Amino acid sequence: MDASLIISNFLNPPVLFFFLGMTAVLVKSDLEIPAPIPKLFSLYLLLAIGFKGGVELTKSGINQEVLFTLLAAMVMASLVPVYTYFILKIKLGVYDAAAIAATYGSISAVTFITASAFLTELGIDFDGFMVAALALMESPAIIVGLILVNLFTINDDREFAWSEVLREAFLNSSVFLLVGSLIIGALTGEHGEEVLAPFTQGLFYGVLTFFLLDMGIVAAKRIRELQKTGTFLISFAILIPILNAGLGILIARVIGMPQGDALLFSVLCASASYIAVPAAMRMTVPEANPSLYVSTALAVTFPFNIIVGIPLYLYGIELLWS
Amino acid sequence: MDASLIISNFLNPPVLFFFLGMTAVLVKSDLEIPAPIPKLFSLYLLLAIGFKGGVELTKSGINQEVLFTLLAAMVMASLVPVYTYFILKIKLGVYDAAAIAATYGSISAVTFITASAFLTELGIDFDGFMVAALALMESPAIIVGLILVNLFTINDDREFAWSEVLREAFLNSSVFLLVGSLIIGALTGEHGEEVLAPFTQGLFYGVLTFFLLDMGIVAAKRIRELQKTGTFLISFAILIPILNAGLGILIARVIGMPQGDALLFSVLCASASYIAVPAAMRMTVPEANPSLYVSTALAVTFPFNIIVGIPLYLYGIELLWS
Amino acid sequence: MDASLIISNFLNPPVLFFFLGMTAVLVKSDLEIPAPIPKLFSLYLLLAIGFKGGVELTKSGINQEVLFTLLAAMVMASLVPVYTYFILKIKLGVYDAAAIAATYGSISAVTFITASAFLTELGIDFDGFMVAALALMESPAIIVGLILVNLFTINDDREFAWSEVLREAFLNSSVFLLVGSLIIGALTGEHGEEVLAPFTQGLFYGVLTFFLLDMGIVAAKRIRELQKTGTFLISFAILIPILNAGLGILIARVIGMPQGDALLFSVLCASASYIAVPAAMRMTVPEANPSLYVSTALAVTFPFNIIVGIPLYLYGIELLWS
Amino acid sequence: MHLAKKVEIIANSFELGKILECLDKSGVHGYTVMRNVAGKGLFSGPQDLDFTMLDGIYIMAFCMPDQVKDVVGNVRPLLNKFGGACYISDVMEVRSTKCVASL
Amino acid sequence: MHLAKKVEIIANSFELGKILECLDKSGVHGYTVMRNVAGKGLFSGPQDLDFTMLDGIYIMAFCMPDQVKDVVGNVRPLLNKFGGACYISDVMEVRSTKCVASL
Amino acid sequence: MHLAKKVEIIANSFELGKILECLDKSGVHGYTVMRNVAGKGLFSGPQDLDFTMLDGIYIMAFCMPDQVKDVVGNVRPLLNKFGGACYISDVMEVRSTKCVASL
Ligand SMILES: Nc1ncnc2c1ncn2[C@@H]1O[C@H](COP(=O)(O)O)[C@@H](O)[C@H]1O
Ligand SMILES: Nc1ncnc2c1ncn2[C@@H]1O[C@H](COP(=O)(O)O)[C@@H](O)[C@H]1O
Ligand SMILES: Nc1ncnc2c1ncn2[C@@H]1O[C@H](COP(=O)(O)O)[C@@H](O)[C@H]1O
Ligand code: NA
Ligand code: NA
Ligand code: NA
Repeated sequence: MDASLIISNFLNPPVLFFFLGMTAVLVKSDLEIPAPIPKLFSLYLLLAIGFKGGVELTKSGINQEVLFTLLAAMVMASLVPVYTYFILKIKLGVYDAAAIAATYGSISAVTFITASAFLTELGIDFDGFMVAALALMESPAIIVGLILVNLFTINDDREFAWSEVLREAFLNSSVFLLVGSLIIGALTGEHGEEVLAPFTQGLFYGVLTFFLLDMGIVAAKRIRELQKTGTFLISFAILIPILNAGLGILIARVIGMPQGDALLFSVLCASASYIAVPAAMRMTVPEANPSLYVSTALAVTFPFNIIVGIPLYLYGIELLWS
Repeated sequence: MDASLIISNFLNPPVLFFFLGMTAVLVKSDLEIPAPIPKLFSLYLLLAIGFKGGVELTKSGINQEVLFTLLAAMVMASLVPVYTYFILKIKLGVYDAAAIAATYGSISAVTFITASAFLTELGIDFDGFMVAALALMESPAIIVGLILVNLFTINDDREFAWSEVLREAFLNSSVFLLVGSLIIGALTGEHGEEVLAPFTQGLFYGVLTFFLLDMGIVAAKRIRELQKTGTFLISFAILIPILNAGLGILIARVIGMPQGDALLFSVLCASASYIAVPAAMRMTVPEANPSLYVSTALAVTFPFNIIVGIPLYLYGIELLWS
Repeated sequence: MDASLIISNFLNPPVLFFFLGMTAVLVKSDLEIPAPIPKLFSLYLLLAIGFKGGVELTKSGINQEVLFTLLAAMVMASLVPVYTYFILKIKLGVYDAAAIAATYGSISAVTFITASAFLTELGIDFDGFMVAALALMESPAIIVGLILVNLFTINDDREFAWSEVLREAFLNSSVFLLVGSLIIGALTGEHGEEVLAPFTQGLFYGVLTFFLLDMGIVAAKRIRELQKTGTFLISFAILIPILNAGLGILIARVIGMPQGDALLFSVLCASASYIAVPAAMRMTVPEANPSLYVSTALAVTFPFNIIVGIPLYLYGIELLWS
Repeated sequence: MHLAKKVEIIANSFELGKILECLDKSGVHGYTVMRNVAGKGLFSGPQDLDFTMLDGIYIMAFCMPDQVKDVVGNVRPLLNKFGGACYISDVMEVRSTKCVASL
Repeated sequence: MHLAKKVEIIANSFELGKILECLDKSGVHGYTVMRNVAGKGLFSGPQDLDFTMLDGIYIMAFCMPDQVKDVVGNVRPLLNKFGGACYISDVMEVRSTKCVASL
Repeated sequence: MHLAKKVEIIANSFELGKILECLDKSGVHGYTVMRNVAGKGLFSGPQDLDFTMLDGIYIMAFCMPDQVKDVVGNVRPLLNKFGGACYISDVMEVRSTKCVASL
């Protein structure tokens, strides 16, 4: 069962193109997707997934189920950085531990989107409001990470403006575009969905596939840096996602999410941010070593989730729900 | 009626994403659509609208109605810069007045395209040859503007080559691509339409939406500059479009255009150029202050037309035609 | 018959937009498709054609017909540079002759793709494994070209690493993406085709059209350089493709290819590389003058094949097959 | 032609706003910015964070020789905090006068 | 290594053709162009006209010291008319010889 | 502030890897790269090969005065083979100290 899910995931075009990208780097092909094309793809994916979520949200309305899910999302986003911080402190200093913890508390939208494409292919439904959970879980970890740094360092001259930090956390381009598209989707509803369908739905799978080709290249380029990272962090980058996903699945079971939503929620818990949080950390905790938090999230956790994690978590869910 | 049109316009994805873009700048989010992606979108839109217009032109053929419309377009494009010049001279010098007048005599293709998407959504037909009117109205204002400068300044050493000016006016990339696509559309007809449909039609609405997100960002960034512009120009930038649209509607009524065409024609009259004409003016009238003619056209007139103007002019047309 | 094919080819949107691009340069319009948009289009086209080929390959399986075709492809790719080298040596030095010979031994994917779109429009079938032939024919000419240089020069210090040359030949981005997409297409089969269809099939014709607009601009910019090239090379750039296509058609007839495949094969033989091979030659034979091998391939052979060659070869095939 | 100084700053794009403020404060009102530069410094790995959209920027400002001290004083703390590089050199300015309405 | 001069010109992209002509006329046949630079000058507002596709360009030409006078004489009128900046500095050239057929 | 040297190299992008290796070998570990520059040199035609994705690159490395000789020695053979240009000039470095964990 597990293996068949992994294989069926593996034989998806997006995952295969992700591999192709990694292979390109390994065999030293000069294949590259020049900037800003990957940016175009990621903006498109955020717009499309946000818009779709908003449309579905109008259909379902806001009920208890929605509120519970969003609450669970907030809780996990605030909790994960706290306990991962203490795990990381075993081997690392305050700055690095806090920055990595923030990275793993936050989420990766691409992993979420890949999981949603996987569900669509298997014919498993999921709710539109999960996109709201995605949006909600991106920012809190940044705040928690900074609080950790402030608590555990004697820092007389850490003089960053909180207003700037909050803006970076809640108004960075991905959160902003996602939430904005969600609201617009909710406002325009089915009519909007219809007129935008060839764009936001027709192309979705193709753009995701193309984008994962680039992500494969980017992730593989980071792999070399893992040598400096050490085994502790590499194990961390595989085991913590599994732990987080497990916790997410339990919570999902407790509040009675359907299987599709549970998978997306566990994937959110399991994924780590390699864009928004690193940017915020570089700005506010320049003492932390960026190659540690970027490389683990991008070169280990991201591929792990895309290839093994998503089908694995779904397997777990199928076991627990049946 | 008016209000309901405005609201129905406002709740369109393109207009909402335009707002989202403006909001991004206001709340200082770092959302941006990096160059050259907006250029890709605008080339696509010109190609698609030109091609569509050409195909329809083959279907309808060239008849009296077409000729009258194109004649009206030429007249308005030459007349508007003249009378706006004299209005502007009340407060401004010759150079600035001529440059702004040229800007308002010309057109904004994106405003036209947004209006056509609005009509499509309301189920109101319009003719393909309106795209020819669009193409025709871009250039004359540049020539008129330069004639005004030459008439009203004693300019012994204004030594620009007219050949260069004419090339800039008639062969700048947007006019060229629009007219070229129109001709190709006319040549390939329905067969061409069929093979290109998923590209030129399927994606049209989505690309327009995405592009207006960027236009919102660009327009909002310009708003700050309006402080230096003064109330005179800001009022100008709202009232003159209404006046021009009103004149356009009257002419449309006189020559008996159907409602859809009348809206597009009034929108052409009301809109101002923020690409081709500013480029030409900067080159040929470097004495004029670019921030005056770009900011009014882009930060006032463009948003006004997109949000209020289009439904307002349609309201006027519905009143007059019924 | 011939003329009607040429006209029907000429009235295709892709070919017309190619002309539009050339016209833009001739009339000095400032129309341009800024980098990296053309790169995006060409990556898309390679991905889409490779994927489609892979899917079809699974359907047809690998049989004798496939093997014969691929063998013929290999033979032509190795043979063409040899005999063109000796033709070129009549007027040129070793370095230039070898570099140009390599260019004409290799292929142009865009010409192939345009030919496949032409076949699709005429309703003529072709096999998916032709994409494999396309991939196979890109690299050998590079190797043959270098062998020629090594044979005919006394080169004590030509110290390029063969490993690097082989990587450039077989792992350059276009070969890599094409082969990778082919394999993925073969792995995911019809299921993958279905989910990617709106992206890889719906947009295909439109993107090709848009891309040929850019190719027209690029080719026309090169035309000026042809003055330095001389009549010998210009005649070469028209006659050799016809000769190569003729040979290709004969071979196709001998091994019994269907008409569609025969056209694609002859187009492969007739086309010349203006990307991969020039890059490899510049790196490994810096003594050769790049403007000779790039300009002939891009400004003469490419337009010739797109406009006249494709329908001409098809005409020949129709004559021979009937 | 007369003597001027060229200030070159390489930094991460998120500092752009702050650096331009510094220049302004120091009385340097002309500058040119190039985006999407990549690099390696004393502290950053190669193309570090390249994917995180924090691309490098290169700022070039030509100014009067006596403004250099102010610029350096204002920019140095920023570079100390976030990394980056700043170099000064001598140039000759070709003066131009432009006929713009806003003059 | 021997002495050479570096000419740096910042201007709007629509002047590119004319500036390159100037360089050619002055006997300077080597240059490098970077596109899409943004900036602020004495006369233009920040990122002025950024949307109008008239993006800034940066031209860099290394030349013989005795060509500088010609370049300046030819380029200055252009800058006076359309805006832009031009600076000259000293550099050492690392001579290279290339084995190209066209030599 | 103290004296440093600026090394500017213009070349084709496929040589980038080799040039960076040369810099590294010469002990120069800081550099900045700009891509997609176009140009014309002694040997290449205008925008030669522009379409073939072999776009120009501009490399800028600030280094110690005594490293220049090594850099030149290492880079020159590359330029001789593939074309390109290299220039050296004087700059003043604004020293910065950065608080990064990896220090
Ligand atoms: N010596 C140098 N020469 C050229 N560029 C440098 C140098 N040092 C640093 N840089 C640039 O400044 C950026 C940040 O440097 P750093 O803060 O030292 O990591 C690097 O990515 C380089 O682009
Ligand atoms: N002092 C300066 N330092 C650097 N760049 C400048 C300077 N002055 C002007 N520029 C550049 O030249 C362009 C045109 O300048 P201007 O004509 O003075 O508005 C500006 O957008 C800047 O990119
Ligand atoms: N004198 C020069 N000034 C500025 N850039 C140059 C110069 N010579 C060469 N280049 C640049 O170096 C590239 C390769 O030069 P080359 O190998 O001489 O053809 C050209 O495309 C230019 O971008
Ligand atoms: Na997480
Ligand atoms: Na108008
Ligand atoms: Na060939």
